[in-house]
Amino acid sequence: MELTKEKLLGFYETMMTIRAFESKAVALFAENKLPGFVHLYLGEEAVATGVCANLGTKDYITSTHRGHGHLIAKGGKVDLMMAELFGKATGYCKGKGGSMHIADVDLGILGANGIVGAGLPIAVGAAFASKYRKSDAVAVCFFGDAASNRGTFHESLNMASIWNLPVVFVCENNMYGISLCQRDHMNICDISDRASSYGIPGITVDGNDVIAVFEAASEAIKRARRGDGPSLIECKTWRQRGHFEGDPAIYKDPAEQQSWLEKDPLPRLAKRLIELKYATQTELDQIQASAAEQIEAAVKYAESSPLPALTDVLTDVYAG
Amino acid sequence: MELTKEKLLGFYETMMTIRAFESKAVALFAENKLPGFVHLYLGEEAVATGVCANLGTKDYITSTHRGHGHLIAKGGKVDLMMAELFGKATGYCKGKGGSMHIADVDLGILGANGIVGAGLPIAVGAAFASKYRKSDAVAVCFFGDAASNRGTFHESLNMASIWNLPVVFVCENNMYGISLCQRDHMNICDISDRASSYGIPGITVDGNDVIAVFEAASEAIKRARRGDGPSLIECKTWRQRGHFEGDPAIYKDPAEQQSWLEKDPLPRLAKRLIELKYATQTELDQIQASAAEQIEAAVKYAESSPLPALTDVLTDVYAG
Amino acid sequence: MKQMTYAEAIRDAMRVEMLRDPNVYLQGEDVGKFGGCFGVTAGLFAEFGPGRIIDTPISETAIIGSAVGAAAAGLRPIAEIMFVDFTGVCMDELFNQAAKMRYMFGGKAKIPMVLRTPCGAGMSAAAQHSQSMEAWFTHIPGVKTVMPSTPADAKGLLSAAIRDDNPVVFIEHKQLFGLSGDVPEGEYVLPLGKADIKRTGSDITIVSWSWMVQKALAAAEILAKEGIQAEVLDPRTLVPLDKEAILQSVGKTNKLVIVQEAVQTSGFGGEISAIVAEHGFDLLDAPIKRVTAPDTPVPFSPVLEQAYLPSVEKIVAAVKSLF
Amino acid sequence: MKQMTYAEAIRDAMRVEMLRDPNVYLQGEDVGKFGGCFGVTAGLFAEFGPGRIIDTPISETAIIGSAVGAAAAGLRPIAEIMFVDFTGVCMDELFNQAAKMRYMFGGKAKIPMVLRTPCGAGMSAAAQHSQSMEAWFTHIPGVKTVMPSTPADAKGLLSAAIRDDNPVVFIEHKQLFGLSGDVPEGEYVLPLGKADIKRTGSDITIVSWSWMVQKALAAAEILAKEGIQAEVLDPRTLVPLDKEAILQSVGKTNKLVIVQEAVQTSGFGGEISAIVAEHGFDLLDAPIKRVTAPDTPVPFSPVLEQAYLPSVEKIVAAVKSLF
Ligand SMILES: Cc1ncc(C[n+]2csc(CCOP(=O)(O)OP(=O)(O)O)c2C)c(N)n1
Ligand SMILES: Cc1ncc(C[n+]2csc(CCOP(=O)(O)OP(=O)(O)O)c2C)c(N)n1
Ligand SMILES: [Mg+2]
Ligand SMILES: [Mg+2]
Repeated sequence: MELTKEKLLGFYETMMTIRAFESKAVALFAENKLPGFVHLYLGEEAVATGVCANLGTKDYITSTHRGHGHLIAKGGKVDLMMAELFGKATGYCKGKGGSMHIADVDLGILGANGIVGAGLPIAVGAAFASKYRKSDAVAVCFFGDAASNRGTFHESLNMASIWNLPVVFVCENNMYGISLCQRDHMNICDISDRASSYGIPGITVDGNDVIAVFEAASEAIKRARRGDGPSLIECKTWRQRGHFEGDPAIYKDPAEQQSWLEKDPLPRLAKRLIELKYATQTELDQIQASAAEQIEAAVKYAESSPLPALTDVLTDVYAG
Repeated sequence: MELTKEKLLGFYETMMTIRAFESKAVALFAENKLPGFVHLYLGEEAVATGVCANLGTKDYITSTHRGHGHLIAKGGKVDLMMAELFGKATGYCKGKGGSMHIADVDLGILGANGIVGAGLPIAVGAAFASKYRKSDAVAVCFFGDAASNRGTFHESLNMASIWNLPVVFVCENNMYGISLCQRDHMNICDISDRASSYGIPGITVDGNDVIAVFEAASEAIKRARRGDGPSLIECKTWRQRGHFEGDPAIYKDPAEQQSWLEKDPLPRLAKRLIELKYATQTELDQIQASAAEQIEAAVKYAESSPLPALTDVLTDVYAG
Repeated sequence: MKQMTYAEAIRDAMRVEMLRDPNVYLQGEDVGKFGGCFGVTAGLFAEFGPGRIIDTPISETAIIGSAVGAAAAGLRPIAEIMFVDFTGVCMDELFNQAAKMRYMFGGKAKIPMVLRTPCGAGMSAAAQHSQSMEAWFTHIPGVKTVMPSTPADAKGLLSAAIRDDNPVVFIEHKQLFGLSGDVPEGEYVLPLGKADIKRTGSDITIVSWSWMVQKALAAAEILAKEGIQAEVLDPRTLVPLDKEAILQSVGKTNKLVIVQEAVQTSGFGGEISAIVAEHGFDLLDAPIKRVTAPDTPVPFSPVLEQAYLPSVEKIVAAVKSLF
Repeated sequence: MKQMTYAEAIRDAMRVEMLRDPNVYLQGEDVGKFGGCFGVTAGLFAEFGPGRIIDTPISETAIIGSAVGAAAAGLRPIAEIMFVDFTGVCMDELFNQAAKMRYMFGGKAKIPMVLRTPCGAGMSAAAQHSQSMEAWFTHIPGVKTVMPSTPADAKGLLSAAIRDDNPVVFIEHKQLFGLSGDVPEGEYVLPLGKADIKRTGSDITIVSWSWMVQKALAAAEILAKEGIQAEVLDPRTLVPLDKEAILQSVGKTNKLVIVQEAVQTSGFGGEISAIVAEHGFDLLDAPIKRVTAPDTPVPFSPVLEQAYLPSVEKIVAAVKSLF
């Protein structure tokens, strides 16, 4: 797939939308407007964006507790998301799920997930369904560096491999679980090395470079689509905020944080766009402004939406 | 450690004891004398023997559903084992555990286990205890090829690696789960390759060659003892019987079975002993006869032992 | 009608439903050519092939987790766990994922899957291969729990479970696999949530399920000879539970004994007792008795295992203690 | 005596027991420098260092499995699971290994370990971070289950749990972490299996545990104003359960309401009801009522979560319905 001007500008727009959504969430949380836990994707926008740019509506993703970016990149609607963060009846989950459980099955989004590593076998199942139906749909599974230490990682990659399923495992290595850094939770540098345990390809890319992510994902997804089986992609990236809002992240070295802020994926793409003369600064500013506007509208939608009715507690437990 | 005559003859004796125990179990099961499930170690004797020859009483092992060989090699008493298989009050577990749950904590045997893959984290814990106490005791964990697909494998090897624990993971690759052969349950040939996911050494040896097993285990156990951390040893071997007694194992190719019977570890060691002039055939026959005698005595002990009292059902649930 | 064993009835339900709906498939350990650890799936591999009867690695987490994903994506998986005792390995996938996705997603997902698994003691399989764990499953909103006691119920309820749009835990009993009975041929679907009176009686209600129904029926025969007419009520599905049927029976007999194979504390029998103690208190003439296993792991030795299990004699004695 | 919060009391128990016994250590996710997700372990890392306060990878199976192995080998691990909702991941290690080893091995093993974990709703943490799962643990023979409702109980019972030679599931409540109260300093051990009457009364017995004790006490105040004297009985440990204390209280009041935060079906409240319906039937003047969460996952939105939770009002209403 060629990296056309449209495509790259599209990346920028998506990343900016995520950035705007998450920045707004920081503010709203600080104002005590968002109940519960909120895990933000700030700094990791290039991963979801670069990967999901290869996917259509029929393709599946499974997400994590840090799911806003994945949802937006896969086409999720920011107003329904924001309303869900507010716990409103108009939210994606009618206020029943909150940030950690947003899904849009029609868009192939099989849900954020509050259980670390739980998305992996679910993605395997979605990929199985696709192969079973002889569809060329692909499943992409996002998960963190720390999640890769869970048993589900092992069982899922093995099962996907022996059944040659169309699934791409995308490890977002932001080098931390909550407070534990990678070198304290595993004894290897590149998580992509774990692919060899299952006889599948593994690759590590710069997760703050949306183009690198896009290209690696493009290859893996094409491979999956044509029936050649699963792969593992590790994207090295950085979460700029605490683990959840409210976490001051004192376990991180300020110098390291600083050096990663300098690798922020958004200015990096902006620079590239300007170098390629695909956009002027003014145009980029416009993209940013329109993203911010969209998010403001989403907040307005959320704030003006009704709360769920108390009787809603009892519905949606069983189908049929 | 030098492979003296005594040592090699000791291997032969242990292997012969296991062989005699298991062969007797075949007969007893056929006579309907053994209740429940019985999984036999026939054909795999070299693994437990070669590994446990490096261990002392203070060292730990965790075993599997196919545990008789491990127990005998680690010093377990065949009369108490046999009585347990019979469900007698004098058995290792007072008749409460049966074949799948025999343990001898005083000998460092932390139990056979009916849950595939459950022994791995338990061995990690025993190794942790050893390191915590600054003891040089080592934990050895036996598990099967199919068990290596369980999440516990992944979590345990990772944890052992980051904590640099004195544990040796011994995969008994007999190329089958129950009916599923290795190429259908994983996409790699050598399970030892999985060690690289954890940054620890992995090695594959001929599991029907007790000397090769002994040497590989010796190195790994020394390494663990001196504080250099865990390793993974894969022993390629073959179970000569069905998965459990009663399983005709029709999923196995008779030619493959035949070729492996020709690699039987016992005649192989016998040949070596004779070549090295460490023993005559007569002496070896004597070892065999005395093993058989020991097992006959164990059966007599078991058969003449009392059944548990019905009130025993209620005891031993809680300590203290 | 045809004579079938319980195992055959289960196989027949899977076969009929797989012929009817191409989205139904079966996965589990050794369910393929091997035919399952208890022979339940024998022949299905030959008929449906490796695309629909799928041998899995020993990876219970991925077996259930992938079934959840496939169900969310529109298939109707039947996932077999070789012994119910192994569900501890995949509990997260069942209770945090399958059970809750619909609710968490605001009603916008459907997880039509069946977790089939055998339970129960009686074959000296010891503590990790003999348990009865239905109480756990019934404590998970979003999951249905089915425990048939006869071949016909097994077929009709498994068909219903496969057609149900929710995760259903379908618990078979190892001691029943060989039990024969009349089973309707072809499509046969029983409703989930409807109890069955396996024996009518006027003097006392015995509620029990799965293997224990057979024991309760044997006890009822003995009791009848002594002039006590016991009604044996089999809820068949624990969730949804046919509370009305239980209350109606107790309304008639004014006495209740509950027989459960599981260990006593926090077993499902306690739930039934609590329902009656709350909603049928005025119907009761006597304390509610439970006959259960003691609060111990399942012992190996056959003599101990027999002492452990609720028996016909213990049921008879419990009933008689109320007269 | 010293004023401490519930969280501080838990920390103090660990501290005192770790000073007393070098075999005690703590492992869990982010329990080290980070001080735990709820700050419960803050400061322990500084005091005891990385050898005894151990940060684990996200590997619940290995966290509990390794604790089992270490306990079998003679240590006394405290293993923290960050939310009780994650115990589905390590259930096999708890129920098939820790709980059964002693019995399966004929009494020849000891597994002295504590699984510490917070439960409960009330902070909009949604369906996978808000559950009350004690019923599952109480259905596992070989495991003890402790659920303190006050800072002093938390300290005394955790100390007892650490000294106990069996696996103990010690369930803390997120809503109680900030609750203050008098707590004895230094070594302080309460017996496991001894209920505490948190309020005496003559008209009705309310049995509840953990956070719900606080709600029951608030309800009792309101009821007292209306002339109903409620006795609030806190079993504190669900296994072993102080059945005698419950029966004795019901013998005095002749009425019983059980308040549990967990979903209703197969909750531990059903067990208590069943015990009383069997052994205290003649003591009862009225149906046994349960006030529980409905059979649904825990909803996210604060309004829904409040509707979901048992409340003071619901308790008051349930009690009044019996008069
Ligand atoms: C099974 C499980 N264990 C622990 C947690 C608590 N928890 C939530 S997120 C998290 C860290 C996850 O780290 P990683 O997978 O690297 O993802 P990141 O947060 O860095 O995106 C932890 C420990 C959980 N939700 N589920
Ligand atoms: C968690 C779990 N899943 C499934 C089983 C049933 N089971 C017992 S042994 C076995 C095969 C084990 O294969 P492997 O690990 O290779 O050991 P082997 O029997 O070949 O020695 C299976 C599937 C079990 N006991 N535990
Ligand atoms: Mg991370
Ligand atoms: Mg094998």
